[in-house]
Amino acid sequence: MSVILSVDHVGVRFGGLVAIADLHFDVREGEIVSLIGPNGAGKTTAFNVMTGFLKPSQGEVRFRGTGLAGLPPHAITRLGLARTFQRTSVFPDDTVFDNVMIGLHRQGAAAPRTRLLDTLIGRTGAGERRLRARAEALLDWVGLSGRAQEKAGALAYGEQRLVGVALALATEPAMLLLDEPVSGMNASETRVFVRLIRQIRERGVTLLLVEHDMPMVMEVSDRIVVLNYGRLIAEGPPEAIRNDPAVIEAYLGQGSAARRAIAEAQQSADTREAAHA
Amino acid sequence: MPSRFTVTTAILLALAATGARADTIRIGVNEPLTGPFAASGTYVVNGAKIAADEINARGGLLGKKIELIVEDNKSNPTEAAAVAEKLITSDKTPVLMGAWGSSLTLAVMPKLIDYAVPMLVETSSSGKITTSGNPFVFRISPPSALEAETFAPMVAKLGMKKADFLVLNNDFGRGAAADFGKMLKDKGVQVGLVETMDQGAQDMSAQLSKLKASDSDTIMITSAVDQLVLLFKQMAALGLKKRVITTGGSQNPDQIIAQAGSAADGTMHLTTFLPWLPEKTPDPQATERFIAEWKKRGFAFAGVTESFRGYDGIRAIAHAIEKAGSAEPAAITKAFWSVDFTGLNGPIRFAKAGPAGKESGQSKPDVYLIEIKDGRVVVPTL
Amino acid sequence: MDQLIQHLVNTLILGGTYALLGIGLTLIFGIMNVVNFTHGALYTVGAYLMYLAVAALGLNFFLALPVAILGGLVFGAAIERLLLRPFRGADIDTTMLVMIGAGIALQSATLWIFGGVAKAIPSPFPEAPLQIGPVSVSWLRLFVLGAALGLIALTYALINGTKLGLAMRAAFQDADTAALMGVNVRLIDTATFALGSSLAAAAGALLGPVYVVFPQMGGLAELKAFAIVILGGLGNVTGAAIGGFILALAEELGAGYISSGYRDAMGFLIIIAVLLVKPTGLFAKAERIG
Amino acid sequence: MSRLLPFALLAGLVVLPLGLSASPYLLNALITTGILTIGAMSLNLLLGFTGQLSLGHIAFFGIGAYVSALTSLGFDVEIGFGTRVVHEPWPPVVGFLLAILAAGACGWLIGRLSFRVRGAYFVIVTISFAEVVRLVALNWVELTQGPLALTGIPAISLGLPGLGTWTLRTKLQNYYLVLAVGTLCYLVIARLVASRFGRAMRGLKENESLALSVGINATRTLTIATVISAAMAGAAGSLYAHYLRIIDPDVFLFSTTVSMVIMVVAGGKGTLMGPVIGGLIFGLLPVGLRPVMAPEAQWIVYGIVLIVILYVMPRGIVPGLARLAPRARPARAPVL
Repeated sequence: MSVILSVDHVGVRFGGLVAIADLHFDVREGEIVSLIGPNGAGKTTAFNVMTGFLKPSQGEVRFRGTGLAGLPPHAITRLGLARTFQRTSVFPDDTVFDNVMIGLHRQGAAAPRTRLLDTLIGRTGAGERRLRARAEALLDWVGLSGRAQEKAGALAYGEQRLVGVALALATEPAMLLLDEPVSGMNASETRVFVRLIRQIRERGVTLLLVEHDMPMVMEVSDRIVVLNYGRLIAEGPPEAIRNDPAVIEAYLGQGSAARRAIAEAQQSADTREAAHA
Repeated sequence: MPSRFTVTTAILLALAATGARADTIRIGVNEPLTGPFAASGTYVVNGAKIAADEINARGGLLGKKIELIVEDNKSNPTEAAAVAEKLITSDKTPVLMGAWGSSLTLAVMPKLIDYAVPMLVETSSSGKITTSGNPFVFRISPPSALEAETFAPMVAKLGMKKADFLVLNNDFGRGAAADFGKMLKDKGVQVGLVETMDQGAQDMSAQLSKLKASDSDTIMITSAVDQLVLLFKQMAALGLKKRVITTGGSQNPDQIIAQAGSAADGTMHLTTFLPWLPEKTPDPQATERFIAEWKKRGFAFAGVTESFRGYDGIRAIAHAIEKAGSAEPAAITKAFWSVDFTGLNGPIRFAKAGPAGKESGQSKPDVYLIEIKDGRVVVPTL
Repeated sequence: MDQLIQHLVNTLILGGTYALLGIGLTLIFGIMNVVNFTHGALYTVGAYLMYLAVAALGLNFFLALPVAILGGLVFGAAIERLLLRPFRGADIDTTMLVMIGAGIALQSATLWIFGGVAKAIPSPFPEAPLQIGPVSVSWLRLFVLGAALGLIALTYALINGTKLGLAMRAAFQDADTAALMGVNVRLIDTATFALGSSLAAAAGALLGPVYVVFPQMGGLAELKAFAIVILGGLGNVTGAAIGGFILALAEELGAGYISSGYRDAMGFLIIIAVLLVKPTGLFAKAERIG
Repeated sequence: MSRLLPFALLAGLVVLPLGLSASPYLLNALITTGILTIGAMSLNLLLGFTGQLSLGHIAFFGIGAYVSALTSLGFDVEIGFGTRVVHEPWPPVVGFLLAILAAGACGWLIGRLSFRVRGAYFVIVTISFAEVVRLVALNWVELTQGPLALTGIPAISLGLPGLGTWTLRTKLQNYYLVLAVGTLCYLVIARLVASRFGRAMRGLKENESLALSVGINATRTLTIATVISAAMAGAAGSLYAHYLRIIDPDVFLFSTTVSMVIMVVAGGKGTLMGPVIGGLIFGLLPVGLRPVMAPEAQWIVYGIVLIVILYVMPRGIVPGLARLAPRARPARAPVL
């Protein structure tokens, strides 16, 4: 399979602080890849570089062969690379439905000039009706139809995440970056979400995740990339990562929460192996 | 606090005005009571009230008392136009006085034509006011050209060779620079720099440094009193010692003496009123009476150089109403042309000015050159 | 040449008070995220307090100065307590509008109380200037420059050398974290606003005797303070200090060699130019994103 | 119910002069209030719907006023290198259209220049722009007459060459002209806000990073919003110039922007009716206060009322009342 996203020796420095030293990896079309690492390892920074929110101090990110250097975020989205956000994933003062309508911005861009004119003279037109149908379909797909008329800011955390995903999907991406999509979700919500991730992939969308929930990462990923202190320390399929001494070392160096994460990961692998046996 | 007192009075008067009282003759007064010109506008209104009270004490006009409807134009031209509209249409005043600054007066002028109501202009000095063809305007303050003309004979006596200008960046200042500049050139005096300053500007040291470096012997300054105080202090600070002559009639020498102190020593000022030497004014008795009444009301003496305009303005209007024999706008407009009496700063009678057929009225007041010497106002002997 | 030297001396004198004005405004923005539209009104209040103390109470000039500054401190604390505290957590636009409302009310109140006639504050300094070669400087303005620099130094010492200053710096970095670490953020807000206000009042009290005192004097001062703060980068104290001198230089040279009519436009042209070249101000450090 | 409010208000404003014809003063107050309200509506497009506070909005208003006035008065200026630009007077309607174009063009310029910076910086850039424009109007005496004011500006006249013209001289005619332009602006804003473009503006206001990530071009969207907003303010400025028939650099006063901001915020930013209600209240408040209190006290009240409204109804009067009303619809639902 061909490479869709390549991160080519990217480095990011803030003043004297090195956030990412030298990050180098590829994502192939149709893959689900996870980017993991202890807190402060530079994962979100890496996302921000890939989506144009941050300029790298060195190196380059290429998406489907196009260099992304100097492109603003909205232009990168238009190339087919979408993302979600860790903390604020919705437009809080709008209804869930309008959130998705905002997300469909690019889909309504067919002929902007005449559209602005139509707007002013009051012709809503077929385009607008088509967008509304799209929005309804997307909400249905992520399971939020019942919430369509509620204010997005008033939804539970997990549901806001889903709105965020629906928004990103509304841009019809070829690849989707999910920033800690299941943090704050309970176990059953996470299970539903994992199913959603698989369905997204089935639609032909490549996925790259940043996530702390190890069992989920191990379950869903085809490949895992591990960052620590802004450096890539391991890369490979889940089984290999789980037993990689460098990875264990990195997480051991962290607090007890991180150790618990790695322990959970191993435990979940054990139970799954047990189930296979 | 005097200004507070007068404002309250103004409100009371305004309130009283809202109840229709046909037994009075109303005169609309459109002055800046807030904003940058608040101080001057308040002085003028206070002077106007003295005149009104005097007239009423003598039994009023045409058997009726006169009543001033005072409105604040907020030192803003738009507001001045709105106020004029209110005075004419809502308060039904047949004649107005106003509006202090030239920009304010110019803003009001179209309304006078719209409603065919005359206005007495008491302070504004822009030439445009009487040359734009508005037959409802009657002015008792001198435009700068007239001021320059009266000053012309003194130029040679002062021994001026080259003059720089420092003027307010508005019609008042620029108009003065143009008119005085022209007059000086005619008299063979060189005109050097023309520097401007904004109305609210407080630090003019940059302009003054430039003037200090020039080779002229005289600086002609046109601005209002507050800025003059600042200028004299800053000139002293810069060691700038040239002959200074101020123009424009808003100088208020007493306030300058009080606030600029010795920095103002030796400065010369063209004024239109001589309250310091009542015996030298055209109508010494009237001057003394006015000043006495002003002091009796508890106002600062410094205010008289502004307030006499309000006083003379209302007196001129009263003369016109009396001549008209009725309080109708058209009759008053016509009667203004036959007003003839001696005001505090010279004869008040209107000569035609501006395009033929729709001339405005312009009175020609006296202009005096005074000097501040050792903290006192003197008339220099030339 | 003489003219240029005189312009540079003027710059120095003017720049000191500009810096004082800018620092007060930038402190409040940096720590409280409030665009303080009462800054000009507090400058006016400082000048009127000085006038009251000297002319009405007959206080000694040098005694009156701290009285006016203290008055500014009290005014600032009161504004923060009465007007800003109820709006804690409101967005920056809301607090900005509250400050606009308060500024209008304060300025109109000074006009109402004192009337529109400008007041002069007598100073104990000799009228004759200090003459060094071709350059003259008034003694009063020299004192003002000295006092302004002294106050700036004092502010620096307060911020960098005291516990209160440490807490202020912590709140500046991150108010939430500072609160978690036991800093009384409410007290810091009051202290900051009071400090910023007292600096504005100090500028007014110092310049009152140099110029004249009138109710609208704060309007232009406020716009200039904004220019200075933008020049230096919002929230940057050192930047504001330097910005004050740059603005003074631009005004002096602009009025001296270009056109005096555009003197007051200089500040705004500089703002626009700076924002085009370096939007975060001339002295801003690189910001961290994400 | 609240759906009907705009219609009810419009109907009320249409018949209002019938009862007021005896009082030109009140009609005058309504006209100037109406013009300022159009300014407030245009400001709301930026402040309310994109969240960018333009405190130099008066610049667009003033530019509209000057362009319109100069177009209809003509001018003759030297622009350096011995070149003279002479312009013969054109009809005021052309001035009105040019005012819209010129103000829109300035909006584009400001948008391009300043949307690199947002928030407090944008606020101060816009203030600075307005101040520079004011100083130019004050100092370029040859063109603008500086502080002498441009006088004798003709009244707007409607009509086509050959078919005769109809000059709007009376207050009543001007009132309906302002009402018509105001209604048109209201409709344009209502349409805009409900459209794809409106959603993009809202998205940027609520969560800019997220908006960028769904492909919304922030600079383009904000610039277009500024252009439309500025063009409307320019239209209001043109109406102002031809109604008052005099303008001077004081049209650029900062306090007028503050008045417009107060109208928007008090009425309810980000709502369609907010600036209209706020405009009527704060435009007419001085008229109501004039007879009962001293001018300085009026301003004190103005400041205090602003603070109290912010405290009691932080989102403004319209959303505040909508919340009180039973079965209130979501405040932002586009009406009309």
